Amino acid sequence: MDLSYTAEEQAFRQEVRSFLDEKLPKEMSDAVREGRGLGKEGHDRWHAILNEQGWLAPNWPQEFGGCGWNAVQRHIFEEECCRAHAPRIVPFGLSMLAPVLQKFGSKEQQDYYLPKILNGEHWWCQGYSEPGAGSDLASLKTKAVREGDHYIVNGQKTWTTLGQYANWIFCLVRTDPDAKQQEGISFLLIDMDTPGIEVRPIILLDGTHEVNEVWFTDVKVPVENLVGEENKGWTYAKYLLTHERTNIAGVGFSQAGLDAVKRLARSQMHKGRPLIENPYFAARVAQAEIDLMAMSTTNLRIISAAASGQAPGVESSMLKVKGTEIRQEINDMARRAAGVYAMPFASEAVEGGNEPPIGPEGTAPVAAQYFNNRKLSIFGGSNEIQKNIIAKVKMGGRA
Amino acid sequence: MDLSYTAEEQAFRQEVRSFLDEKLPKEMSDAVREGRGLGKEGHDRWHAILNEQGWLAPNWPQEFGGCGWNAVQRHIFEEECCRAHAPRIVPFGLSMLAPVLQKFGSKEQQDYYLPKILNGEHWWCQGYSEPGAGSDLASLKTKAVREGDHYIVNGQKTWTTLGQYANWIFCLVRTDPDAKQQEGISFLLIDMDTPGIEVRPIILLDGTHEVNEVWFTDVKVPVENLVGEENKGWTYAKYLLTHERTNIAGVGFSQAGLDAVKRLARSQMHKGRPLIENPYFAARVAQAEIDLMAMSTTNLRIISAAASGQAPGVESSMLKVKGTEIRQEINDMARRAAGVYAMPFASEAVEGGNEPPIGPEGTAPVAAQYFNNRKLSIFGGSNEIQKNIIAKVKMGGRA
Amino acid sequence: MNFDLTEERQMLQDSLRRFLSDRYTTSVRNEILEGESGYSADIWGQLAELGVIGALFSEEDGGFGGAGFDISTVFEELGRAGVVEPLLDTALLGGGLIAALGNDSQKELVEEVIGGAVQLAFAHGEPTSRYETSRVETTATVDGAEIILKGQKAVVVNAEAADHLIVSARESGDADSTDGISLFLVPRDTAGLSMRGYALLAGGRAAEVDLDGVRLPETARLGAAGGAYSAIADALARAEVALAAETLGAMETATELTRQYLLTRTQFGRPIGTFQALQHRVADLLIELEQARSAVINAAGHLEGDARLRDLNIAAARNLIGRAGRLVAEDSIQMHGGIAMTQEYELAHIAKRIVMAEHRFGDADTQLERFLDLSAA
Amino acid sequence: MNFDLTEERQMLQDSLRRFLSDRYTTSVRNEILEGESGYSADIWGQLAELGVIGALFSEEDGGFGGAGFDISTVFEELGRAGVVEPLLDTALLGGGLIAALGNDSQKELVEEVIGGAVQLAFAHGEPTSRYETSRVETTATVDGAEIILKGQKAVVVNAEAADHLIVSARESGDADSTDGISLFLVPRDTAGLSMRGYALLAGGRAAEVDLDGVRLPETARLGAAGGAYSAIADALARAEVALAAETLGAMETATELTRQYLLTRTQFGRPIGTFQALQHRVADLLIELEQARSAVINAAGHLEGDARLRDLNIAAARNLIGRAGRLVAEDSIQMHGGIAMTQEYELAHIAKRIVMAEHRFGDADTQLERFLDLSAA
Repeated sequence: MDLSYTAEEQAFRQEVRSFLDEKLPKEMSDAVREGRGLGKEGHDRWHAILNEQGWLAPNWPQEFGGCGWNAVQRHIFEEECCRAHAPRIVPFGLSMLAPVLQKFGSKEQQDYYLPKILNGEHWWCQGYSEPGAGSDLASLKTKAVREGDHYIVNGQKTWTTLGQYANWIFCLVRTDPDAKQQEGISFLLIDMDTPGIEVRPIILLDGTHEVNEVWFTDVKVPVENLVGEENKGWTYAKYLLTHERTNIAGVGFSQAGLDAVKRLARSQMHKGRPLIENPYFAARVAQAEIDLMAMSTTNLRIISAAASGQAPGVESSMLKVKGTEIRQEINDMARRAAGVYAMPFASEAVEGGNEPPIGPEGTAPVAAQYFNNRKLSIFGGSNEIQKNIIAKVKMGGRA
Repeated sequence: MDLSYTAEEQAFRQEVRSFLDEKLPKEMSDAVREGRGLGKEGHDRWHAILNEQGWLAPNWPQEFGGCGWNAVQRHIFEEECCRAHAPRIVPFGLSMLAPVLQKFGSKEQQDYYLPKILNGEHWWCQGYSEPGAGSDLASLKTKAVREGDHYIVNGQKTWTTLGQYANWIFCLVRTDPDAKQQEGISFLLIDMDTPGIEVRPIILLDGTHEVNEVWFTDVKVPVENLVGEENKGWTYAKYLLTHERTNIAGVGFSQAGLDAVKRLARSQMHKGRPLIENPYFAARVAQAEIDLMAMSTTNLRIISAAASGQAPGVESSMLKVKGTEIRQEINDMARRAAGVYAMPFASEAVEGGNEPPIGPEGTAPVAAQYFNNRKLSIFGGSNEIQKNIIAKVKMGGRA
Repeated sequence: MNFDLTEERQMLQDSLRRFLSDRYTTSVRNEILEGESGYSADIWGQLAELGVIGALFSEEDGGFGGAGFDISTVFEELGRAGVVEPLLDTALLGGGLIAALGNDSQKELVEEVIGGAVQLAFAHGEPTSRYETSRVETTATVDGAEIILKGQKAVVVNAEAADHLIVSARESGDADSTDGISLFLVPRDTAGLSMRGYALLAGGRAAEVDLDGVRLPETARLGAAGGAYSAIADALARAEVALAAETLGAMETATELTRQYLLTRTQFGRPIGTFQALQHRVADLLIELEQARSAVINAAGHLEGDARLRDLNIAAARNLIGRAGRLVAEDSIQMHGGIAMTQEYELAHIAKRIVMAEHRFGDADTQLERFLDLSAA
Repeated sequence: MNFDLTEERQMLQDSLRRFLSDRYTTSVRNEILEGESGYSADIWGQLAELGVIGALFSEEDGGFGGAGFDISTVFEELGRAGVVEPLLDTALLGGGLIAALGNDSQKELVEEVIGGAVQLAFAHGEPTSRYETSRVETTATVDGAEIILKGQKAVVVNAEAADHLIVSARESGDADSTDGISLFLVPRDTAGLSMRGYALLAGGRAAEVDLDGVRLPETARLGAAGGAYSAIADALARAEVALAAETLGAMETATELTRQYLLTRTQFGRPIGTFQALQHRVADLLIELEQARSAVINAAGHLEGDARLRDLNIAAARNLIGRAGRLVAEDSIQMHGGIAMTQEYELAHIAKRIVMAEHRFGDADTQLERFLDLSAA
């Protein structure tokens, strides 16, 4: 057992830190720290900066343009990006679709799509969830019927994050209506400019436009956009979901969030003393910090095991649950810290805008973030689903 | 709405208080306050004092020797008894068996058994639970086979509280082995002196002998000891369980417990100040007190509704869950307050004995009580069973 | 002891519940949320006509209620329907303060409030006062027959719509002394008074108010100079009972929506309400709901008595409801899943009302501290 | 970074686990619990032979381990099996203090400890010191070539069995000053030393120790006069890592017993482990178990470094394990039902070990305060 990083790992951390110091635009890190959105342009810009450095695709094999980092290096990179308030890399093309194409896509698909993910030409979004399906993905209803060398797609997807910026969508569609639930599903790549596609915004409870419905009416998709084999899409979908789980613990986000809470609680006065000195608030912060210290080590244990070739199993479900609980607890503390100034509806502060936010520095976005991040325990496999998985594995398949 | 007691109710409270001042022996209230057991003699003595006053059976109809009190008066009586650290009235004969006999027993049974419950000649215990049955009472296996004018009883009962003091036991037995689970059960009264009965102690995790196993080997029970009809015992059992639920909230116990915690925390020093002034300990006490204030009103609401003729429904399950949670939380605070002096195994302090207890006043029994009272959420219908009941009623029978 | 509503209150409850369930639908309310004024003048007028505002005032003040259980009855219903109309600000705080301190001429406004003709706002909190009710740094200086107000007021709910603001200002004493605070009735268009308005996350609107040498006649003062604190404390006590009851009502709706959703929504081929893990969580919510209901009864029932006991029961209720409310809001969203994350869904609004109520007059931790202080007193 | 045990520790873990699972069965342990001495001399000898005691000392001190991960490896196994033998008191505290402060002649005892031939107890806490490690009111007065000890020591674990007590006493300074505390090696049969022994709720024995003018030669002092506090703090740090690891082990057993029970026990016609509400609670326990495991790794891994960072990680681990341990103990009992309430059932003992560990060196609240103090430092 050794809790310290090797000299090489420390040097790598230094390299990442220097890069971020130099290349991360200040207005961008300010926006992230203050909880403001970046818009498409912001995301594109950061994407391009990373691509130029060759650090855009840490999880890709080097043959496809990945960085060749091991799990610990990827962790260090993520940790430093969070600490520096770098924007989150939009994951749909890079972390979700790309691994599927790299494993199951044809050579032609790999050659065509992967470079366009890196150079930003394609902005991907996901077409997994459907209304009424929730965590029960396999019950999806959007169907694709083969007609000649096209599929005709009809149906509706939902919870499509940043679909308003995307020009491509990867979709799970039902190609065999008679097969049992998880069979008869295929994995299709669809150009969002195809006629018959309509993107409708969903406004979340904090007033943000971050997810969408995507409607398909007789949308013609060339058969060469099928990934792998017809009716085998469920296999690829599960593979994708496993990869979605990287950085599932969100340690870096929690650490940055906790720092922000402390900053806010140092400046907010409560009965004539900084709030951070109030024993009840201090206890909340300390317990979250203690929980996070432990979870961070659990995360490193799993990363370290992965680095030595062990596949993460049920541990990623445990990290998902604990990680989201901690992040949500931190969001709760932040709203408490803001006091009465949690009340304003600061959607402009979140989405960008010119008026200065209401209230002292750091208070404007916290209540909205508290509500927005209720999604953490719902989306990406709800925490209840994760507990079902844990029980199934640990209770000897009796679940 | 009116939260205050009527003048009559206040006068009644005064009457109860005067009685307790005068008649409750000090050594008895000291023992209760210090968490020491009373032994059979102590219980018998208090029982006789109450019987002499005519206050032994608050929940009996007056025709059988009850006090004729309404629900609010009974609540006041219980509250004052807890406040004065009066011993708990052993409920098996008075509160559990008697209502069954009063409703379903024959005139002969009523005339024979009820006076002996009041005068203390019969000490009853319960023969409901069986090993392996737990909360699933209906799966019981003890069987009674009719032979002439006797039943021959074979089987085993468990968790028989204070069975070591009892000379009679009421039992659920299976009289029709072919009937479905809840059918084929009968309700028998059995003299513990009958040959073939063996009582074996179960020592609980805090070292106390409070429950027992009762083994039956070819025990001959006269048929006139059958209550009601053969194979209809489940009906009587359910009726009994409903009556077991009186004072289910345990408000008086919690109030007395909270007072004890405060006393202890005022005398224990933590970093040079009384523990009660420590913000974290104070917060625990305050939250329990706040929860108890609310639960106490819920309890009164239900009592008040019962007094005006409404039958308590799912509310008693809610009270059971919340009431036991609060009591267990208070036990947890008490053990915290005791600090290192929670560590001694003070079984002699609990069961009575001559050596003075280890540690400052009030610390000796707290850890044992903490462990002992884990039973509160297990016995009498576990809290999980209560939640099933709540869900069944409130989720439209879908549970 | 008696836990039944009086016949009058039962009728008020019934008629208000019926009115809101007929007229204050999700779509009507969502339109109000998008609107400019933060509330619906139409709904306001009808509430006044129904007698809902009058129920919050005593007969002496021209109403026909005003007791703790009147307030809790009305606000529980408002909470159930997620009403954002500013009854707490215009009636309980604004109207209540004028009724308590005003002279006969000032008190004419109360009648207009009851009739639904006037909107008020209580400009009391300041940018650094957080939840401290006696912390007032805004100054009132006598200048001949005039008074000059200088200072900033923070998150003044309903300020933009208010015809008059009731502004607290200090005439003497330290920044957090209870002595020396006065109240002034300030017409919104008074020179020197400016504001920056904004929507609130849970509905309604508020403003940051700037008092840049606002000149008022001495007759604008409510009550004696420097002696307003006790009336402020009384009004806030009434407002906190109202807020606790409102949150209770919202918790009832959240739990009921969840219960209904679980019975109808299917997943993996069965209603999700048949999954035991969710059933037990609903049972937990129902148990907390009963706790919250009792806490509101305790607070409302002690509103008219001894001030320490009143505040102790209020702090207890608000602490309990702060904790239980968070559980109900978060678990209701969680058990619904994605649908509850969308702005237009009823639960989203209800959950925001529940959680954001903690930010008026002190969150659960602040109430716990207050309970401890009062227990020690 | 590396989270694998070294080969040596892996071997130690394997052999200790095998030994305990073969020899330290529930019935063997329950007999020990009923016994007079609080532990089994037979088991003790075999643990010494297995090298378990030696693993807790550095090579310099005659052992072959002594690092944080040696301690955590050993005590996690002891915890899994619910071992009540006084390794913490005799080896880590007693032996550790002699190794740290003793002169060559005194240090001969360490060898005997490692060989299993000697029992020790650390008589440090006092009736009013609670969890404060520097609060020592027992006095040591020099009288010619002798030292006189006067005072009371509270809940001295293993005192009756100990051949020597290591007694802390104050030679100078205020009652809670870290300066001025000395340690003395006191043979148990020394005149003036008396004790009242008793069993502990979670197994083992302790005593209230009275020092009524105990006269010792000056050579009984360990280290410099008044300078023992830092060694005490080091020894307590090692003991807290041990206790955290022991509790982790006990939590593993509690969770595993529960998991197994739920799979085999049937109710309402099916294994109760198929009820989803219970499945989710087991999942919660497993999640907390991973948290506890990481907290122990953090504490053990920082045992040799900077003292503030060491204590911060220890306080964090003990706070987390205090909270998680209570959850695991209570929920394991609850999910078992009645059977877990009986003294003879394995879980009953394990649950008591978990909960009562909070009462040595500070419960979760006390550890939280300590974490906050260290964070601010």
